[in-house]
Formats: sequence, structure tokens, C-alpha cells
Amino acid sequence: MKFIIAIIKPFKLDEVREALGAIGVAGMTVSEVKGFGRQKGQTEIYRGAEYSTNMLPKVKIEVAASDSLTPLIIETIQQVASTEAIGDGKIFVLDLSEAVRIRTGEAGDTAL
Amino acid sequence: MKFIIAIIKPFKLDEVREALGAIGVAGMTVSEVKGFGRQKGQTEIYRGAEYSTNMLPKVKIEVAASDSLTPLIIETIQQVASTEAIGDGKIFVLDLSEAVRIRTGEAGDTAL
Amino acid sequence: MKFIIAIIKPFKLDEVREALGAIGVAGMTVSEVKGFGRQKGQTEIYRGAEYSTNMLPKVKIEVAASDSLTPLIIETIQQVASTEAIGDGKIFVLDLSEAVRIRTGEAGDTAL
Amino acid sequence: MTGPMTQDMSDRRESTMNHRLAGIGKICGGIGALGASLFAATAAFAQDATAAATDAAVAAAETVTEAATAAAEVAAATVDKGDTAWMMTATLLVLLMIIPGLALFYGGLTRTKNMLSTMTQIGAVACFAMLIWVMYGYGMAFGPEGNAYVSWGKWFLSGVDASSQAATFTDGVEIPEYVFIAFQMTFAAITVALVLGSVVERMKFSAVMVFALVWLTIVYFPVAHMVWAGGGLFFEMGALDFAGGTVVHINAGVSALVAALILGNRIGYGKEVMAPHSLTMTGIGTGLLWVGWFGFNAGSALEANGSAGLAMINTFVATASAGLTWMVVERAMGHKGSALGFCSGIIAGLVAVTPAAGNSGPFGAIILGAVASVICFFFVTVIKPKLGYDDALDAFGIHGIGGIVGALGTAIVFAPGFGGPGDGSTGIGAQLGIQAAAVGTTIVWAAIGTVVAMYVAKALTGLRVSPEVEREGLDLGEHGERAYNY
Amino acid sequence: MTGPMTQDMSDRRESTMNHRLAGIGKICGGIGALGASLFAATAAFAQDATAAATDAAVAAAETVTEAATAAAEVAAATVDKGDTAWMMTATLLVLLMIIPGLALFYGGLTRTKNMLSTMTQIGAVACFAMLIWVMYGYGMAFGPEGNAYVSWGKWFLSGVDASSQAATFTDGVEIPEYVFIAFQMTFAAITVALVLGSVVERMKFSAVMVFALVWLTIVYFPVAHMVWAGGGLFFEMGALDFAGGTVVHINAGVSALVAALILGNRIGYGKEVMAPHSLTMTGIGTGLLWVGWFGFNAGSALEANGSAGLAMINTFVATASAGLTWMVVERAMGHKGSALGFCSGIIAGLVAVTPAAGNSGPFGAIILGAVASVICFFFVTVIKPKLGYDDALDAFGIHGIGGIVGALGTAIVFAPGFGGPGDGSTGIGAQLGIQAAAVGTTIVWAAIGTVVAMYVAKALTGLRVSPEVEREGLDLGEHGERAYNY
Amino acid sequence: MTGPMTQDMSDRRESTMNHRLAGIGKICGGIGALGASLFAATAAFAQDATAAATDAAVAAAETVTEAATAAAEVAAATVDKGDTAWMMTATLLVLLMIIPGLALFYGGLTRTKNMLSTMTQIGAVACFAMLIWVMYGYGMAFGPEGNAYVSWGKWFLSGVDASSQAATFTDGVEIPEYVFIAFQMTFAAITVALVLGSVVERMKFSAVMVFALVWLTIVYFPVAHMVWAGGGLFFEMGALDFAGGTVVHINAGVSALVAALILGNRIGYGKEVMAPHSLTMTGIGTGLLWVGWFGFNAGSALEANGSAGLAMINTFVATASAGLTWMVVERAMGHKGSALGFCSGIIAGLVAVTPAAGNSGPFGAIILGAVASVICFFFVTVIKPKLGYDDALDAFGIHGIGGIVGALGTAIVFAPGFGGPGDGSTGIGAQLGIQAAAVGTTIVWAAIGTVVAMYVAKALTGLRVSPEVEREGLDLGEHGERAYNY
Ligand SMILES: Nc1ncnc2c1ncn2[C@@H]1O[C@H](COP(=O)(O)OP(=O)(O)O)[C@@H](O)[C@H]1O
Ligand SMILES: Nc1ncnc2c1ncn2[C@@H]1O[C@H](COP(=O)(O)OP(=O)(O)O)[C@@H](O)[C@H]1O
Ligand SMILES: Nc1ncnc2c1ncn2[C@@H]1O[C@H](COP(=O)(O)OP(=O)(O)O)[C@@H](O)[C@H]1O
Repeated sequence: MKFIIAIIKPFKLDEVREALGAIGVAGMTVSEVKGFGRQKGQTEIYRGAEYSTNMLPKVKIEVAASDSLTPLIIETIQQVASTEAIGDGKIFVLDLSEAVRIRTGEAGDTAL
Repeated sequence: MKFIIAIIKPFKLDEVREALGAIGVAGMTVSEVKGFGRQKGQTEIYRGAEYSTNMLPKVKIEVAASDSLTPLIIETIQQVASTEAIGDGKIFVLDLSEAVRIRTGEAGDTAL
Repeated sequence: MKFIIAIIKPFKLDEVREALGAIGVAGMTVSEVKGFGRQKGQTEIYRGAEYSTNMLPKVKIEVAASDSLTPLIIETIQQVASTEAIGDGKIFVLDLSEAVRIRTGEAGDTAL
Repeated sequence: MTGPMTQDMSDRRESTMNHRLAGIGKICGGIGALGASLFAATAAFAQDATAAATDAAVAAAETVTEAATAAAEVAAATVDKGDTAWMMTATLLVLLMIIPGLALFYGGLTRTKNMLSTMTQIGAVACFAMLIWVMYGYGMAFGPEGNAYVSWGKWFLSGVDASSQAATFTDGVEIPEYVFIAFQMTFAAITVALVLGSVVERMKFSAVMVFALVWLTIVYFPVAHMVWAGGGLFFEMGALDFAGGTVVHINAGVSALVAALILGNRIGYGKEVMAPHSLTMTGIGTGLLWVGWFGFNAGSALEANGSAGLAMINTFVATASAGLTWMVVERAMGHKGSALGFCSGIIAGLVAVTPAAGNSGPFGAIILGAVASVICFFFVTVIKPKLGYDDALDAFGIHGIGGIVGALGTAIVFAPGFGGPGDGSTGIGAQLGIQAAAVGTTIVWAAIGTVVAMYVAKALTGLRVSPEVEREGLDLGEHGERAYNY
Repeated sequence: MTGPMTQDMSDRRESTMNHRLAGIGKICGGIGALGASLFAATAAFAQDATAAATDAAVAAAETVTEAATAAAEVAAATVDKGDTAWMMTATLLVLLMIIPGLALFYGGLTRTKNMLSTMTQIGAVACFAMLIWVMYGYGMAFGPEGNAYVSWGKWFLSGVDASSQAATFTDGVEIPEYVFIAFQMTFAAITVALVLGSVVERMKFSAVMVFALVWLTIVYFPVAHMVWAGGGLFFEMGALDFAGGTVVHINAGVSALVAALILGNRIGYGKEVMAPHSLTMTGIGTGLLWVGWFGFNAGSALEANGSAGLAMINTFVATASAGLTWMVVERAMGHKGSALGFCSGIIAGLVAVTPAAGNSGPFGAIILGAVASVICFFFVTVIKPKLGYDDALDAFGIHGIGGIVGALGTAIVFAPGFGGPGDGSTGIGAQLGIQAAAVGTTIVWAAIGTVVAMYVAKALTGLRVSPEVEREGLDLGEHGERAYNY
Repeated sequence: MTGPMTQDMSDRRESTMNHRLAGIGKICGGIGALGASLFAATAAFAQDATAAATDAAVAAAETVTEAATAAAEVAAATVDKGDTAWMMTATLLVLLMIIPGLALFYGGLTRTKNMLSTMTQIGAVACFAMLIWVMYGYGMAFGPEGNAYVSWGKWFLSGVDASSQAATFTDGVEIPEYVFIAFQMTFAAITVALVLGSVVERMKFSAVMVFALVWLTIVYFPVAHMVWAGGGLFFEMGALDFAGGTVVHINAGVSALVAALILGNRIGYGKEVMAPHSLTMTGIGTGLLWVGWFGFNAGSALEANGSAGLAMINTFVATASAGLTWMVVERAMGHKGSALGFCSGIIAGLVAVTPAAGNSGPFGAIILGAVASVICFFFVTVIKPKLGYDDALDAFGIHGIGGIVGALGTAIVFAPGFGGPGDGSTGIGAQLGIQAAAVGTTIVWAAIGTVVAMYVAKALTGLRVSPEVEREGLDLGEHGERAYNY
């Protein structure tokens, strides 16, 4: 099993979620994060105090998936989330050694 | 060492934290996330605009633990966080290759 | 490749970010979390109802990095984020099996 | 100077005032002359009072009646636009207290998931109270006919138009009746909203509406009549209640306690963290409540005069004193002085000074505020936790307890020896007895009425939301919305 | 009782009132006597009206003019400080409606990323309107010379000083002209701010400012003149509009619709979640709007009298009724009663009661509020989604639709048969015709003017922000700030 | 028209006015007649002034004194309920400025972790000021006995009751003394709260309280006496200060600067991001400050008359002008027009128009607001960063600088050539000299007094929180709470 972490632009969330649903991803977990990278942030000024933190709002999607579905998931996210503009984000894939569904105690692929 | 990620229902947080403390887990990191899965969300309507996002508030717990303690942690979370209702959440276990305590620079199991 | 997760004190974020930038880390993802550990939290009282949750605000930094840069990153974070006071946080290192840049579809080290 | 009345009641007022004086005379073991001097003291507030009226007051109580009545009939009552301007301002200040004031004060103290529910319940019962008021509430409280407990007539405001006038405390000075009706309407609206402080986060919206209907009808309107209407029970007793400490705060506080007991505690009460979701909102609410309370207190003079000025300054200093005192007591108890403590003290002070607003000197008010603050502090932080009931936002702990302290304390600060505007004709002990009787009656009446209202609501609606809705929050479960979508 | 005017216009007022009476006389097929009785009815509101004036009114319309004019010249007009106090209070209540009231009401409904943009646009156009008003707006609406559509003179308030006075509806009763100017200024300021409700989250700040300048000049000032100035078109027609339902709400609502159509929908409209970012803020805004609206409605009496009192009580009960009705309709449609529904109902009720405030009895107002709430509900939840245009915050759906319901409904609730203060001399049907004519004219005028104003803004500024800025939010893109940095 | 005074002082007032006129006479090199014509101009505001008084004013200054004094003694001073209504409204408007107004304005600008601390410090010093005011502050500022720097008597409001009256600027017109005391009380309360703007996020709560006690006693009460009391130094000099630009804004601003210098910068100042945690709250605060400021400015007329109306319209347009100007300057400097800039401009405009409120025509006020906005902009964005001190919320940059611009500018806009209400008897240059003298004296007095107050606070409390508490935030460290628990 794999644990896929995708950092995307916030307004792409709905599209990505739908696309993943369409290829059979039953669940995912989403959180709001701040991203730091090549994309430059807006400069904010408050009464002369200038802040250009380059910290941009991003959305992080975490999906645990079977090994077999993983490539398709990666491809789907990559295609749907891309705007071809800098700052589109990243997909990270980690090995997942175990997964448990809390409600039932089921483990492994069936828990996803 | 293992890195355990548990997605649970928010109101279960206190119970889970206490149960983990009782079995010797000294630390953990918690964040608020939105979950997407089998559990259906409430429909929200604002002046006729209907949103049923199925994104439900969940809490994510991250615990780094020694290999030996991991099974007990999984069991504890699974049992305490379960309400036997849909949406109780998941436990994911990843391999942790290194852990460092920032204050002291200690590494490995003693850093947890 | 490695996926490095660092939990640090919030006011150390700017320093850490700059230090990482200096050693060549081009990107990272940051989120606000609550930490539970040895450090004791403030007691809050609201009209006699006392809460000492020991949940303290922390910042989580996630950095995907090449294997070669990883030791330096760990060292840098450890040194910069340390105040030598309890609660300074942890660094966790996981194996990263794949990384993809969404904009271009590039994979592996070049995607970071 | 206990309450306003309408023009139609001015005749009855003269005779009831007479009865009242007589009643007080009996209680004090005194006679007519004593009563008359009390009347004279009352008249002293009215700077426009004619010398004739004052002279008449010095005579025996029997003669007063006729003379005053005659005088009232002779002099055409006039409406001063300054009074009208002030009373309109005062009326909308009380609305400011309800929404956004109380909605924010209470809403900030609840958890995020119940913010909208709290605000909407407050807004909706206030609206409901306004509609009921113009239908039959005004008639039940200030109708042309009535007894000591309730009045009747003027249903649906029949006979009232833009030229109708209502009497003030000064003979010959009146205000447009619509303004008086609107002013009193806001009192009904805020009082029922105050009760909700104990039952938020778990009571159904529909149950709240049914409760409001029944409670206003069997508790509020009668108690308002007793306190403020000429011929009302407490009015006759000579109870001092400048701006409604009894009818608003004790009434709401006691009802809140009883309602919370019937409803039961919130799931997780005492175990889970139930910290206020936004003390910022509570802080805004506190500020708006204070500002609005001047409508309440200084507005209760019904005129823009020195008595209103006295009520105003007292509403400043008693509140300031109570706010700081709460923080000082927190420190004295080994805690930090807290923002919520400051806000709680502010409200406790406002509650306590309500009956005393025009019935105290500024330094009496300062002490009254401080005492109320100390007592409320101990009640909500020491006693309440021991009792274990879940008065979610301390509606009883602050409005009930603070209201009782204020009502009893008014007997003391009213006395000239304590810098009060009283003439000393009624001894402090005697006045304390009158106040205690009014307080006791209100407590019993409110408690019984609330039991009835809650059980009617239970029968019709089930009273309490399901545990799932309670967990998820009433905002989503009852209203289908979230307060914040950041 | 349709609108205020300045001292300089008092002569013209007498003759226009005469014309108006004559006009109505023709419409009704009646003659002078009929018109005179309407005048008498109007005069009945003025409690200080002398018997002489009343007598004169009973005479034929021709004689009325001369007599009244003469009387006005003889009696030295006096300023009552109670009126002045109330009008100053009313003026700042309208400011309270704008900021923070409307800024929060609208701001809470937008997404987080546009909160500051929404608030700042509202604040800035309001400020701009104030400056324009004292330069030439007052002259265009209430200047000493003029025709049915616009007036002129008093540019830059020339000739006005602290001792200048403006007439009220009662002969011989005046208020300081600066107060009248300030009061009317706030109406201009809030009206242009209301329009923005449909165009937020995508219109450039600079475009908003240009639009405001043109729109105020070619739409607001003329319509204000038509409605409120003696000699104005609607004023002459005898249209009933107590506090500006036409000039403020229909005007703003229709303009908002047209502006939204020209501007186009927000990116993602109908697809992405665009839930209000903080209904808490919208709730605060709703409360402040209600409180401030009393300045608007009861202030439009221009005096602190019984008519203001009537406007006040109606502004309570119509609003309460509309707020609850919206929730009831939601339930009837199978949804939950919502907090936003409650707030929407409150605003719909306030809008609807604006023209009727002093022109209705309380129960007429209650029904008017309920009807407006039902119609606005269906419009914004059923009809609007079908039409597909993006009136972001329902400025048209609530102010436009609610304003039309109010304007027409006023013809009905004014009638004595419905408990209104009218004397029945103009039949409901005839009055409905007058109201409809005023509404129709306003709609056409506002629509055309808005087209011009939007295209001027487009030519000068480009009108709409870039898609990138729209996505990222106007707060960062247009103002370089974030509303929240938690 | 510089300041109010109590009945007991009316005799002294006549003679001090005489002295003042004489003083001005000397400064201008003129004689009695010149002074008398100034008096006549002042009297022109008072619409109820009898012809006799006006005639007397035309006579030589010596004769004025006796005649006016005599007249004052003969005519029984009356209280108009319209004035009372307005002054009560004005009083609570100033409270609205403090909480929630200033608490939100300042609180929104601080970081999340210090929100409650900021709000509570403001609320608590305001409460403390109210209590001190009724104890000895009123006596020190407006006591029956006194010299040019301070007065004494009426400790604990002795001798004041509901029938006491205080003089206004018009002979024979008075208001209830309690209302005057309450009105002035709110000025003391807000002024000390304003100072805190520079020291938030690091000063101990206990230190703030000690500072408030000392500062009010040695700075505020004396300066208030100098400015507003008959016989006060600036009053005698003929300094123009309609609503307290000197005593409130320059005083608070300079004190804030000095306090910030003594306290030192916040940890991380200039390095860490210290963006406002909620500009939404700052926006609400801005709106409430503007609304409340009408109590401040128009209330300072002490009557509901044309002068108040002038102050009102100026408070609208100067503010509108300043708000927009700040945004324009931002654009001119290559930045985006910002929401915080708009809010900052609004406050700068309000500050600047405070001394000019009734002393300017509307267009003078517009220019004054614009100039103040430009100067404050450059000060806080260009000069302050270079100086390196940490006036956290720009209390000096806006209140100090804006106050100075306003005080000096009043000399100009007052002149009839600039559309002001002055009669031109004192040349602009001469008036500028008087204004500058008053400003300079205030600066020196405030600076010295603040040094004393801060060191007393340091000695007793340690002044500053520990670095740990400062890092973690004063909400948790000083009050044991969090502002938000979402
Ligand atoms: N090495 C990294 N580790 C973790 N997150 C990263 C890393 N690099 C980039 N990110 C995340 O991806 C986002 C986009 O990266 P950025 O460099 O701006 O553009 P792009 O993805 O187009 O190269 C960043 O805002 C950050 O959240
Ligand atoms: N494949 C997945 N990857 C990551 N998180 C998941 C996944 N599936 C479910 N989750 C998380 O677990 C939560 C509960 O899942 P859900 O399917 O609703 O119920 P259950 O856990 O009872 O099967 C979701 O809200 C989501 O946060
Ligand atoms: N086992 C763990 N798993 C995940 N996070 C942990 C763990 N232990 C500690 N943390 C995180 O590190 C933070 C600091 O830990 P703490 O024990 O307080 O101090 P220290 O790092 O100095 O030992 C905690 O607040 C928590 O966020």
C-alpha cells in the first residue's frame, strides 16, 4: 500500500476530489497548509510594514491506496491539478506498511 | 520505529489522548483536517445555494513510536475511537527511519 | 529521497525557513498543529472551568529532500530550532518512494 | 419611581398610588402624613412638578388623590420632544442590547458549532416577543383594566394611534404611546432572550419558540404588570425597581435555572473542554450591552431629566466598579485576572444597578456593583460547580444572583444615609422587607411558570436535540449552516 | 408625508402641495374639497399644528395656498431642540448602518479572500458620496431652484451656516439645515453602498469609485429630488414613501441587477462552494442594520413626535414578522430554518416597511413584512437560480424585490380599512396606481443610469479584476492585505 | 466655544471670559471693542441669546462683564430636555467609542495571542478612569475653586444631586450636572485608553493600571482643566479646541510616544511578521469610532443646536476626505490603496477635525482632513520606521501628529476667509500663535507626566512582562485565556 501526499492549489480541490472519486478512490483526508517554493507570494503592507513571506495557501490531500491504484492516482492528480503555472504543487508517495479501519478493525487493503 | 497516523472523530480526541497516555505514549501531534469517505456530510444551504461537500471535520493524530509499542497503540486507538458508526476513521502506519529530539539532538527511540 | 517532518515552536518558523533556504532547500510545506508532550501547557480558566490540556501550538514543517541533503537539513533544523527548553519539538524522517512536480510531471529528485 | 403607565391609567394611577401609600403606611406602622412625604420625595424627581402638586402632596393621602386627579384633569398633558427623542433613542438602545449585543455575548461563549444556533435563537425569540407584545402582551401588562396580577384590554393595540399619549412619572408630562409601547416591547424581547443563556447548545429551536410563547404569557407579562403598572402587586407594595431588576433579571435568571434543570446537562459537561469559542465576540457583546443598558436604565426615567442623568452616571460607575472587582477577586483567589472575568463583572454590575439606577447615589452604586460582583463570582466559580447543574452561560449565576443582590441592595443604597435619593421615610429594614417580598414572589412565579412552559415545549417538540445533533453542533443539525467557512 | 425640504423651499412647497392636491383631485375625479381633506389628514399628524392652519385646510385648495403661505410667513419658524437631538441621533444611526452595519452584513457573506475588499468598497463609496453631496449633490436634490427632475443652487453649501434652518412637515417647525443636510447625506451614502452587493468579489476598486461618482450624479440625486423635494415628480404625484423605499431600495436593487448583468458572473459561480465566510459577521451586520434603520425610518419624520413613534413601532414589528416568516417558509419548503434566512427576512422586512413606516398601522406592517419575506424568499431561492445571473449578495433579490413589494403594499396598508393612518380619501386602487407609476419610473431611470455609469467605469478602469486576482481574492490583489492573520 | 463649565463656575466664567478677551486683546494689540466683537461672534451661535445680551456684547469688554453677570443672575437658567436628550446620547456614544470601538480597532491590529490583553487593558483603564473621575477627577478638572492649572472641590461629587445643573455656552441654558459629569467622564476614560496603543503586546496589566492612575492624576485632569474650565490656562489664552484635540489626542499621542520609548520595543519588532490578526475587527472598530465620535464632537456643543449640527457635518466630511486621501496617497506612492490605510485615514481625519468641529466650515474641514491624512501617512510609513521606536499601533503617529495638525489647522479653517465661523477679529497668525502655545504646553506637560507615571509603574510592577509571556502572548500569560477556540 502507498500513502500519497499531494500539495495543490486550493481552488483545484473540488476538481481533484471528483476526478479521484471517478477512478475509485473512496476516501481521502484534506488539510489547509502554507506552501513555500518557487512561486512568489504577494507583498502585504500594513502601515508601511512590508511582509513578503512567500508562504502561499495550499491544500494538502492525503490518500492511502493500494499499490495497484497508486500510479493512476498520481497521474490523475497531476493532470487535473496542473494549471501549468508555477506553484501547482507536488505529489509525494510513501510506503504504507499498515492500514486499519477504526470502525471495524479491518486491516490492509480492505480498510481503505 | 513507526509513524502512526490516525484519523478520528473530533469528539474522540480527549479519550484517545488519555488512553495513549495510559499505555505510555509520551507525545503526539494533532491537527484539524477534513475527511472525505463513506460517511455522508450534512447538506448546507445558503439562500438557496446548496452545498453537500461530504467533507467532514476530523482530527488527525500523528505518533512516532518504537516498533514494539506500535501494535498496542494501534489496538488502543482502534478500540477507543470506535463508535461503530460510519466515519470513525482510519489508522495508517508508516516506517520511520529516523527521529531526532530538537532540544538535545538525541536520535532514535530515545527521542520519542 | 526522504520526507522530513519537523515539529517546532511557532516563533522559530522564520529562522528555520531562512536557514533551510540558505542550505539549498527550495520548497517546504508548513501547517499549524497542536503538540502534546513533556512540555506543560498553560492552564486556562473560564468562569471557574479549568482546562489544562497540555496541547500547545506548534508548527509542522514538511520537506521532501534528496538522500544526500537530508543529514544537513536535519542538523540545520535541530540547531536553529533549539532553544534548549522543553518542547522544542522533533524531527521525523521517512522514506520517500516517489515525488512528482504537478506543473510539469517531472518525477524524482528533480521534482523537489 | 417604579414604573410607567399609560394615559388611560392615569386616574387609576392616582388612586393606586394612594393605595400604595396607604399600604406602605400600614407596613411601616405610620399614617397618611408619612405616605405623603414619600409621595413628596417622588415628586422631587420631577423638576417640572408644579408647586401646587407639591403642596397637595404634603396634605393627607386622601386629599392628595382628589387634588392631584383634579390637577391632572385641568392641566392638558403635554409631550416634550426632548423626552420623545430620548425615549426613542433608549428604545433602540435596548434593541442594540439584544442583537447584536446579547447574541454576541452569549454566542461568543458557546462552541463554534453552536454559534449560529445561539444567535438565531436569541434573535427569533426577540422577534416573536415583539409580535406577541403588540397582539396581547401590552394589554396583559399595561391594559386599561386589571387587577394586581394582570391587566386586559387594548388587544392588538386597539385605540392607539400616533396621537395617543402615555403618562410618565411627572404629572402633565407624557410621551407618545407608540414610543412607550415600543420601549416596553424591547424589555419583553430581551428578557425572554436572556433565559436562553442556560439552555443553549442542546435545546431545539422549535422548543425554544414554544417555550417563549408560553413563558411570556404566563410569566413575563404578569410580572411586568406587577412591577410596573399602576395597581400592580409590587408597585402597590412600594417595591423599588427603577429599570426592571425583578421583572427582567431575577425573572430571567430563575427561569434559566429551572429550564436548565429540566433540560439536563450538555453531553460531556464537566468532562470535555467547553471553552468559549470567541471571547472577542463576547467582548464586543459586553461593550454593546453596556452601551445599550443606558437605554434600559436611563430610559426608565421616561424623561430626559436629572433623574435619567442620575441613572446614567450610576450605570457607568456601578458597572466599572463591578468589572474591576471581579478581576481583583480573581487575583485574590490566586488566579489571573481574566478577560471573561472582566466581562462577567461588567454584566453583574449592570444587572445589580438596574433596580438601583435612579434610586442610588453614585457611591452607593459603586459599592452595590462591587458587592454583586463578588457574590456572583463566588456563585459561578465555587458554588455552581458543586451543584453540578449545567447553566451553560451562567444566566442564573449572573442575572439571577446579581438581580437579587441588586434588588435587596437597592433598599440600602436608596437611603439618604448611604448617599441615596430616598428621604428616609421608609426605614432600610422596612424597605428591605418589601424588596424581599417582591423578590420572593418573583422567584416562585418564575419557577412555576417555567416548569409549565418547559413541559408544554417538551410535549409539543421533544425539547432536546438528538445526541448526534448535539455532538455535531446545532448550527448544522438545526439550521443547516456553519458559522465560519474560512 | 412624503419628504423633507429646506426653508428656502417652503414657499414653493405650499404651491406644490397645492398642485399635488389638485393632481390627486383630478385622478380621483374629485375637486378641491377632497384635496383639502387630504391636506387636513396630513396636518393631523402634526400635533403642533394650529387650529388656524387646520381650519384653512378645510377651505378650497386655492385658498389653502394663500392662507398657509401667509401663515408660514407670519409665524416665525422655531427649532425645537428635541427635534434636533433626535435628528442628529437619526443621522448617525444611518452611518451605523453603513459602517460597520452594511460592511459586516455584506462582508460576512463574501468569501474570506474578499472580506476587506467588500468592507473597503462600502466604506470608500460612502465617503465619496459624502464629499460629492456637500459639493453638488445637495444642490441637485434639494437646491433652491429646480424642476420636477432635478434642482440646482446651494453648490458647495453656499449660504448655509450654523443658523440656517430647514423645514419639516409641520408648519413653523424647523431643524438646523446642517442637520438636515447631514441626515440626507447619509441616505446618499448608504444607497450607493447597497448597489455594491451584486458586484463584489470581482469589480475593481477604481471602477467602483468611478461608478459611484456617475451613478450618484445621474441616478441618485435626481431620484432623491423626485421623491423628496417639493416640486419633485413623485412628490407631486402624491406617491407615499415615508423613508425612501423608492429612492433607496428600489433604486439600489435595480441598479445592482443591471450592474451584475453588465459585469458578468464570478468565476466558478454555480460550481464552486461560495458559502458565506462568516455568518457571525452577517449576524452582527443584521443587528446593526436593524438598530440603525430606526434612524432611517423614524428619522424620516424629521421630528421627535408621534409620527416618528409610529414609524418606530412599525419598524420593529414588520421586521420581526419578516424575519420569522422567512424561517417558517424555509421549513414549509422542507428545509431547516436557517440563520441566514432569519437575517435575510429581517432585511426584507426592513426594506418593505421603509416606505410604509409612518404610513401604516402596526398590523398592516406585520402583514407587509411577512408578504415581502415570502416573495423575496421565492425570488432569491427559486427564481434567481433559474435566471443564472450572479447578484452575489442578493442586492436586487432583497432590496429591489422587497422595495417594490413595500412601495406597492404601502398603498394598501395606508388605507384606514387596513388600520393605516390614511383618511381613505384616495382609494386603494388609485393610490396603487400612483405607487406603481413611481416604481416604474424609478426602475427605468435606475436601469438606464446604471448602464451609463457602468460603461463609463469600464471605459476608464476596465471594470473587472483579472482572473488571477479574482481567484486569489481581491483583498490581496487589490489592497495588498489579508483580513485574517490568525 | 472652547469648553463647558458647571453652574458654580458661571460667575467665574464671566470674568474669565473677560480676562480671556482682554488677553486676546493684548496679543492682537487691539482693545476692548475687538474682544467684544469676538464675544458677539460666539454669542451668534447661541440662537436663544437675547437681544439684550447681544447688545451688551457690542459694548466695551469691561461693561460686558458686569452686564452679562447681572443678566445671568437675573434669568433663571433652564434645562431644555432636548439638550439633555442629546447630551445623554452623546455620552454613551463616547462609551461606544471605547468598548467595543477602540477595543476592536486596537485589538484587531495586534496579534491573535494578545487580543484579549489589548481589549481588557482598554476596558479596565476606562473603568478605572470612571471611578477616579467621580472620586477626585471631576474636582481636579471642573471643581468650584481653582487656578489656571487645576481646580479643587466637589470631591466625591459632594453637593451634586439629580437637580444640580451645569452651564453650557449659552447664558441661561444648562444641563443636568450628572449628565455633564458623565459626558466628561467618558473623555477621561477614552484618553487614557488611547495611550495604550503604543504599549500593547508587552506591558503588564498591573503596570497599565498603575500608569493609568498616575497619568490621569498628573496629566489628564490638569490638562482638561487648562483646556475646558473657565480660568484654565488655554481657555484664557483663547485657544480654539472644540472637542478636545489638545487634551485628548495630542495628550494621548505624546504620552504614547514617551511610554513606548521607556518601555522599549517588542521582541522581534522589525524582524518578525506582526501583521494585524484581524482587520475585520479593526474595520468594525473604525466604524464604531466614527459613529461614536459624533458624541465626542457634536456633543461638545453641549446643546442640540446649529453649532452641534455644524460639528456633525464637519465630522462627516473631514473624515470622509481623510479616509479617501490616505488611499490616494498610497496609490501615489506606488502601493495599493489598502483597507488599513482607509481606516487609518478615517481616524486621522476624526482626530484632526476634533478641535475644528464647530470651528470650521465644511470645506475647511475637508481640507483639514486631507492634510492631516497626508501628514500622518508620511509620518507612520516613512518617518517612524527610520526612527526605530515601537509605537505598536501608531497612537502617536495618528493621534499625536493628527492632533497637532488639527490644533494648528483650526486657526486657519476658523477664519472667515476659509469659510470658517470666526469673525476674523483675531488674525490667523495670532490665532496660530495661541494654538501653538497650547500645543507646546500640552506636549511638554504630557511628556514629563508620562515619564513620572511610567517610572512609578515600573517601580511598583516591573512594567514589562517576561520574554516567555511576551512570546506566548499576553492572553495566556496575563489572563489565562485564549481569544479564539475554534
Ligand atoms: N521540497 C518540498 N518539500 C515539501 N513541499 C514542497 C517542496 N517543494 C515544494 N513544495 C510544496 O509545493 C508547492 C509548490 O511549489 P513551487 O516550488 O512553488 O512550484 P512548483 O510546484 O510549480 O515547482 C509549495 O508551495 C510547497 O507547498
Ligand atoms: N483512502 C483514504 N486515505 C486517506 N484517508 C481516508 C481514506 N479513506 C478514509 N479516510 C479518512 O477516514 C475518514 C472516515 O472514512 P469513512 O469512509 O467515512 O468511514 P469509515 O472509516 O467508517 O470507513 C474519512 O473522513 C477520511 O478522513
Ligand atoms: N511521539 C511523538 N510523536 C509525534 N509527535 C511528538 C511525539 N513526541 C513529541 N511530539 C511533538 O513534539 C512536541 C515537543 O515534545 P515535548 O515532549 O513537549 O518536548 P521535547 O521535544 O523537548 O522533548 C510535542 O508538542 C509534539 O508536538
